[in-house]
Amino acid sequence: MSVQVRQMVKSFGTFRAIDDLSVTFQSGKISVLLGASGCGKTTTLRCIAGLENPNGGEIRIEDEPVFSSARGIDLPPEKRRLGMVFQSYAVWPHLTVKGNVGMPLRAQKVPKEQIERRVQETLAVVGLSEQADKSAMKLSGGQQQRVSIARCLVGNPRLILMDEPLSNLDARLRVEMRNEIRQLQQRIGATILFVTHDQEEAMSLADEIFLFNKGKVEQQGSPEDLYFRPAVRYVAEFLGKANLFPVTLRGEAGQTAIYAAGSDHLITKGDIVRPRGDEALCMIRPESWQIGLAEGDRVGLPATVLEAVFVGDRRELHVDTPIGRQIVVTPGHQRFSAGARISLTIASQQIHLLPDRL
Amino acid sequence: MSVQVRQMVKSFGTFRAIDDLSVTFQSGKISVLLGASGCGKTTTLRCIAGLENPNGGEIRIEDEPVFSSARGIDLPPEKRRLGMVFQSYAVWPHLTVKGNVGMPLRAQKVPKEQIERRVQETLAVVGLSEQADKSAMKLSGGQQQRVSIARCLVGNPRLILMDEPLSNLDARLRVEMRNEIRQLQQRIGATILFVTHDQEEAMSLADEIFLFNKGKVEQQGSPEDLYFRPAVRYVAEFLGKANLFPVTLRGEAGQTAIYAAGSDHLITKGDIVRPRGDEALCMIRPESWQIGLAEGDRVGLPATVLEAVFVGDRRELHVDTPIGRQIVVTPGHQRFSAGARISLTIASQQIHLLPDRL
Amino acid sequence: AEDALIAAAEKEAELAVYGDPFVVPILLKNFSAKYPKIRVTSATGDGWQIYNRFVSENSSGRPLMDVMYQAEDTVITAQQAGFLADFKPTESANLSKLAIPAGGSYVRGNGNLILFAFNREALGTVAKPADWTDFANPPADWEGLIATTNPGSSSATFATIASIYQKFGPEKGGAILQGLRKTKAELNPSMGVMATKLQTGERPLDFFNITTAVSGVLAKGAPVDLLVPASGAVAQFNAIGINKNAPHPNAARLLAEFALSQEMQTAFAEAGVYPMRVGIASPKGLPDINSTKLIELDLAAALKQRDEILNWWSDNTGFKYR
Amino acid sequence: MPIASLVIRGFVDTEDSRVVLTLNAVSAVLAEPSYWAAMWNTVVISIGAMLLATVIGVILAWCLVRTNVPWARLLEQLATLPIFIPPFIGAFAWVLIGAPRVGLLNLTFRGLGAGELVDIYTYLGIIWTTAIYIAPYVMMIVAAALRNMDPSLEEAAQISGLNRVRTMLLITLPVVAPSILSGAVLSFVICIGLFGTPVLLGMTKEIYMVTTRIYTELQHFPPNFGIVAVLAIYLMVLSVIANFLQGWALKGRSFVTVTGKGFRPRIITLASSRYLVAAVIWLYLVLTVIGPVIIITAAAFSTFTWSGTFTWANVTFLWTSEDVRSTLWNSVVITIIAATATTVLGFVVSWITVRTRMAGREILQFVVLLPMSIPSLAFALGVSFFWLWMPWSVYGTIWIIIIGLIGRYVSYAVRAVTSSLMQIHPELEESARVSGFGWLSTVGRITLPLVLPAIISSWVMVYSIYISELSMVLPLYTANTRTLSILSFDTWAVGEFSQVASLSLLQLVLGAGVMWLVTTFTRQRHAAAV
Ligand SMILES: Nc1ncnc2c1ncn2[C@@H]1O[C@H](COP(=O)(O)OP(=O)(O)OP(=O)(O)O)[C@@H](O)[C@H]1O
Ligand SMILES: Nc1ncnc2c1ncn2[C@@H]1O[C@H](COP(=O)(O)OP(=O)(O)OP(=O)(O)O)[C@@H](O)[C@H]1O
Ligand SMILES: [Mg+2]
Ligand SMILES: [Mg+2]
Repeated sequence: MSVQVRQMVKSFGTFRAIDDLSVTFQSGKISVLLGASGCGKTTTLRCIAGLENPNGGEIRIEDEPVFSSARGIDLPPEKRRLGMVFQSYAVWPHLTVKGNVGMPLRAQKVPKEQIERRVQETLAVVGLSEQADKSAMKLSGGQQQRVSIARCLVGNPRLILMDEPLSNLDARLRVEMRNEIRQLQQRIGATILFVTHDQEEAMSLADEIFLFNKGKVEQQGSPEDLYFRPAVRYVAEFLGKANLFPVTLRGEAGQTAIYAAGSDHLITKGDIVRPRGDEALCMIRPESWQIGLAEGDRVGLPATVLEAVFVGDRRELHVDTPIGRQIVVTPGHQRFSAGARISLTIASQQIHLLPDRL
Repeated sequence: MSVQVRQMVKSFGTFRAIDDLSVTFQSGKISVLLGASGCGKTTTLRCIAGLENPNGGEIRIEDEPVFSSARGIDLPPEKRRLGMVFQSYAVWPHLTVKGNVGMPLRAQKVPKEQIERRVQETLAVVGLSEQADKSAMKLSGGQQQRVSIARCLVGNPRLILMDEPLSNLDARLRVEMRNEIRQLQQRIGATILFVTHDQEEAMSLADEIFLFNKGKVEQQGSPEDLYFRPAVRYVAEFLGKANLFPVTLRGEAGQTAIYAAGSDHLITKGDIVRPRGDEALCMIRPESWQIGLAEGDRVGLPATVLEAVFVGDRRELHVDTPIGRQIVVTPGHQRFSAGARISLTIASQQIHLLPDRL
Repeated sequence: AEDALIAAAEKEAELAVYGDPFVVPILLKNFSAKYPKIRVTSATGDGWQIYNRFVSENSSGRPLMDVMYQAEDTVITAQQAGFLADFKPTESANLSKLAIPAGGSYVRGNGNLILFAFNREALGTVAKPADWTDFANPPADWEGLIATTNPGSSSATFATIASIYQKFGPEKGGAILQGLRKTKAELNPSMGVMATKLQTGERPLDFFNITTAVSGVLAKGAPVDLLVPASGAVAQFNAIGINKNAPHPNAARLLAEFALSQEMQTAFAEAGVYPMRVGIASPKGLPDINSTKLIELDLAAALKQRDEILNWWSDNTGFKYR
Repeated sequence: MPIASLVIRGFVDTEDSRVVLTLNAVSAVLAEPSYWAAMWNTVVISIGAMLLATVIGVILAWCLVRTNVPWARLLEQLATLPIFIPPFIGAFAWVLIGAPRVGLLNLTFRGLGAGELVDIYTYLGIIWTTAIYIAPYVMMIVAAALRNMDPSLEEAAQISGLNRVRTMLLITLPVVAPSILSGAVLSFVICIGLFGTPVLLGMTKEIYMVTTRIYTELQHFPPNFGIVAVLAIYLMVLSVIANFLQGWALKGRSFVTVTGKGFRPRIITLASSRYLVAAVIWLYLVLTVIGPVIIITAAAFSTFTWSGTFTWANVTFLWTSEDVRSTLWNSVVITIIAATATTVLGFVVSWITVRTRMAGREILQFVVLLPMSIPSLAFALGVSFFWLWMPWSVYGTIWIIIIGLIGRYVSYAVRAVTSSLMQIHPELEESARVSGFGWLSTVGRITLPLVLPAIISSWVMVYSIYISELSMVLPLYTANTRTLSILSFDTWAVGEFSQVASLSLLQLVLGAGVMWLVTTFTRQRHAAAV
């Protein structure tokens, strides 16, 4: 069930929430939609589901047009045969947990006993077996969210749209659910469009990531592509943490030396993929910096630790260097105190150069 | 504004959502409440805010009892003078963004012009200046959540309760908001109770973490305390990722050797804080494993890579070892393919032993 | 009226009248025009309902009504219950003999005639009744055409049924009533409703109707005819009684006198009700009351037999009166 | 509030004490089969009318609020009109349409050679006439609830594969079930207490209902107040049972649909079928609203009904007659004061019962709900007894009428508002409390605006009842406090149907005008807020 969107436009009043969007989500893959708050992710899903009427363009599901402004096609949502998890859960308040989850099966006229069995199975998957007969409104936020996921999965839809489905779950449950979704996707070969703000989730789940910006796709690609080879500054900054600074390139291909712009600080030297021109924007991921041995060592970039934030498995150092502030990530068990002086080095393969300097 | 909870009980029907909870949240600190979905975090906040009537116990804010079943005290919410961000946002659908945010000031009878100014300031902080006059209903999920945060902050309350306030924001915005909250807290010395499922958020924000389990606090302490020195298995497993396996301790203090239980695999040797007895549960954080040089090296634990999941700045390896499955985290730029054979070593300081074996 | 009475009445400055919805508004309009200093309030409606209201006010020790002006049977009942002050009009000489009942402490203020009414267009070639007794053997094509009302609630109906009872006796009169049952006559909630159905032709033949209810449509040219039954029409009267505990006794008396005055009685005649003063002609378009054959009715006696008559009516028509 | 409840209880007590005094009235009623027949008729007709009205009301509300039927606003306002036609006038219009022999429909059918197909003087006729009169109430209540429903609930259903009809049946309707039930119980209760229609349509074929019996009982002499009270208690028991059943059906379920996660209003798009739906609605409106209104208009302009000659006389009398002027003024004053007070009181009572844990709130609700189905005639009698024995001179002023109306009808407002209030997620109020508002300002700033649609419809609803309320005013009015409805009743009693028709038109215009004013005003305010 591939999903093709062509030149889709969706305006609210004068505001263009989706601005001439053309994108293809591949069949049998998990596509993750990432982007800043308000960039149009939910609106995109809603247009695909048929809940929102685009102002123009075309949407095809498995090559069959479900919406086309030119041809006047607009299939109603129930005919598009997909599953969806809503950002607001949209759990039906008048039904029990079981009643909520069983509804898609009732819509398909599945026999009673089978419904019962499949509902129980699905509830077990999301860990709500015990709440099956509770009224849906008496659940905690995370429990409601799981009801909404179970409801989406129970009918084994071939195309699944999920709008921040795990946002209210704790880390452990989230990992479990993530695995469930992965497995399900592999078992039934479903196509999944997944909106999330959790980058770890995005990275670990996605076959392909679509990074949205102002109603358009800024870049799409595999997680590693986007993480290590962002095409523009926006992507580099949005996805993970990035140290970005302008550099000047010297020397010939194969032995390029990278200097911080306007200074003679040699960052590194090596065989580097060069963009056109001698000026570039250099991106170094925080975890790529190697912390040199000691103070006074002249090999690397001298740096002073300003702040060291513990985030569990990692420690984030904010350091001051001659080329500006940098973020460095080290394993959580390495301790640093503010004011410590260190030196930073970087392997040339771990440098990514962006063409623009903006 | 310290918050003291004493022997609080809250039941829904026969179900005890809060079970004899006694805890003190310190004045001027950020206390993060962590815990599995449905463990009673929201209920705790609601009791403190006066929105839920505990069945028994006492709650004091800055030593003044606001609730006491023994003394029959129950201050209404508006007299408790606190700010709150609701898990469901609780944005008022009939008002504009400005109207929503200005409401607490109107409650305080702040003069009109001042309201206007402070609302604008707060909206700027959460990045919603442009949406000020929009109807709250027309915002995206993340925008609504920011309205709810702005509404909580605008009145500069001394005690702030936040229930997953950043769950629908993108990573970048989340970091920004996190910093804003930190700054605000330092500027006005507010006490913040913060519920989150995002462990990075919890770690980086918390002065103290309270890990809830089934309506009780399982363990409390600084982020590093909880991460490196969990008191029980539940905490170790809940917070971050942990490799846990039973071990047998041999040798005298100062030179303890740790063997995987029921085998003669030496894990490590060194000066280790021993619990009572010779049996213990060993916890090793995934990022603490050192990946040994090469295949065939007899120094460490031999391991085969089963799966390598890329999560941006890290790569999570699931490896098979003679002592069972282990998770190993390496920087994202190190590549491993499934089937690769590696060896694992661990420094003795990075081992934490838990007394129980369950 | 005497100046002293007027002065006393104007001093009281207020007055409450309960009574008939047709005549009381006309009376009050004229009275207020003449005595603007006296504020008159009124409550009008079905006779017994208004009467019941008056009784409960009186028995709660808060009498509000000064003058009662409605169907005679209710006024007689009030008198017999001892609620009425004795009222002898000063101008009794100028009143017709019908106006002052024997031994009454009240006066009849106006009259109405009860006679046959039918819609000639809707009835077409169907035979019209000529006398009450025609109903004893009704033609087959009357079925579904006749409408009647309930003597339990309507004073005019009670007066008519009582007249039949007294004139024809239980046997012969009963046969008349049984005719209603045979023709599947319909029981209507009020004479007004009956008049409306008469005019639309839905029920084109009324067992009887009252002049006040039909004079309006007659005046507008509806194809409705009135007919005096051969054995006589029934005269029904609205009577004026003054509350013994009237809060405004002088104003009450002034109003009662005014109702019988030349100018008011003339106004009544113009409005379609029969005046009670000699020398004033019956309303235009209606039979002259003095030359019309009337059935003699002893209302006081009938009231004593009220339950008996109502049951008789019920048994013969098959309608329940309660 | 406690004062009001005391007052209301006072009314009930006065009647109760009568019952105690004359226990044999109970046995008289129990022993008499015709009372049982009346009871049976009441139950049958009320349930029939309730079902019909609920079906019509719900379908109308759904089509007009949740779909893109063309001209939904206009249709909705038109569909509300029947409640502004006083029941006895509406019933009479239906007599003109559906009576045997002369009814328009029968004339038409006979012209077509089909014989006489309809007879309005039957159970079905009464049910139909009553149902189309009360259907707008159901529609208003349900429409308010639908407006407050988060559309994502419906969207989720469509995604789950339910088509529109099943979405409506399985999701939308159950979610607004409290409102539908509320509407149904309300129509049942209105129906058992209704008296104009059964008197006009039922009496002729001797289909007596309990209200008809009460009415005739009060017209008789000597009146048997004992029997009246017992009959009133019958109806009270019926309404208590209905309310009890409703509470039982809703027990333990939650119907929150307005959550703090703001929702985006969205309507269901019907393709070409929207015109079909619109056509069906138009047909219904022609039958129930436009037809009767035309009949009444024709009647108003005729010298007499079906005379074929027309005149302005019946219409000009509307502004020349002093009677019309003074009663109109009374009506407007009484109606507006009473409707406003009723709505306010109704809101307060529902808020207390839905949102607070105040002790005795169940009793409060019970007391308020009790008078719901006592026929106005009996209730007004209770009111007059009560105030006659009270030292304050309220009796004879407009205040007694207003008090009577409020006491009798406040439960209607409670009903309309409660079901809407149940939809509002408590966190929306709680967040205001945390923001520093006391409960009063919270209600004012948050709750009220959120349930505004329900408040408005409840106001319009009681307004419509009050402007044409007859039987309540009948025992309580005096010449100074005579209302338009009394005037038309008196006019009617003397057979001037044409004038009655023009008076009804006036009431209709008044009602429709006020409704239009209210809705445009609030829509503007709403637009300003958005
Ligand atoms: N009104 C209620 N009636 C019945 N049970 C309730 C009610 N509110 C909460 N609960 C139950 O109490 C427990 C605690 O709920 P709470 O909302 O405090 O959880 P939480 O820790 O905030 O979870 P989450 O992280 O999923 O939001 C849950 O199991 C929930 O089902
Ligand atoms: N019904 C509407 N009327 C007006 N504006 C709207 C409406 N729905 C969405 N918008 C605007 O369109 C933009 C995109 O909204 P959308 O919900 O798609 O964002 P999103 O990417 O899902 O954001 P988030 O991550 O915060 O959920 C937002 O700026 C929002 O304010
Ligand atoms: Mg969104
Ligand atoms: Mg929660």
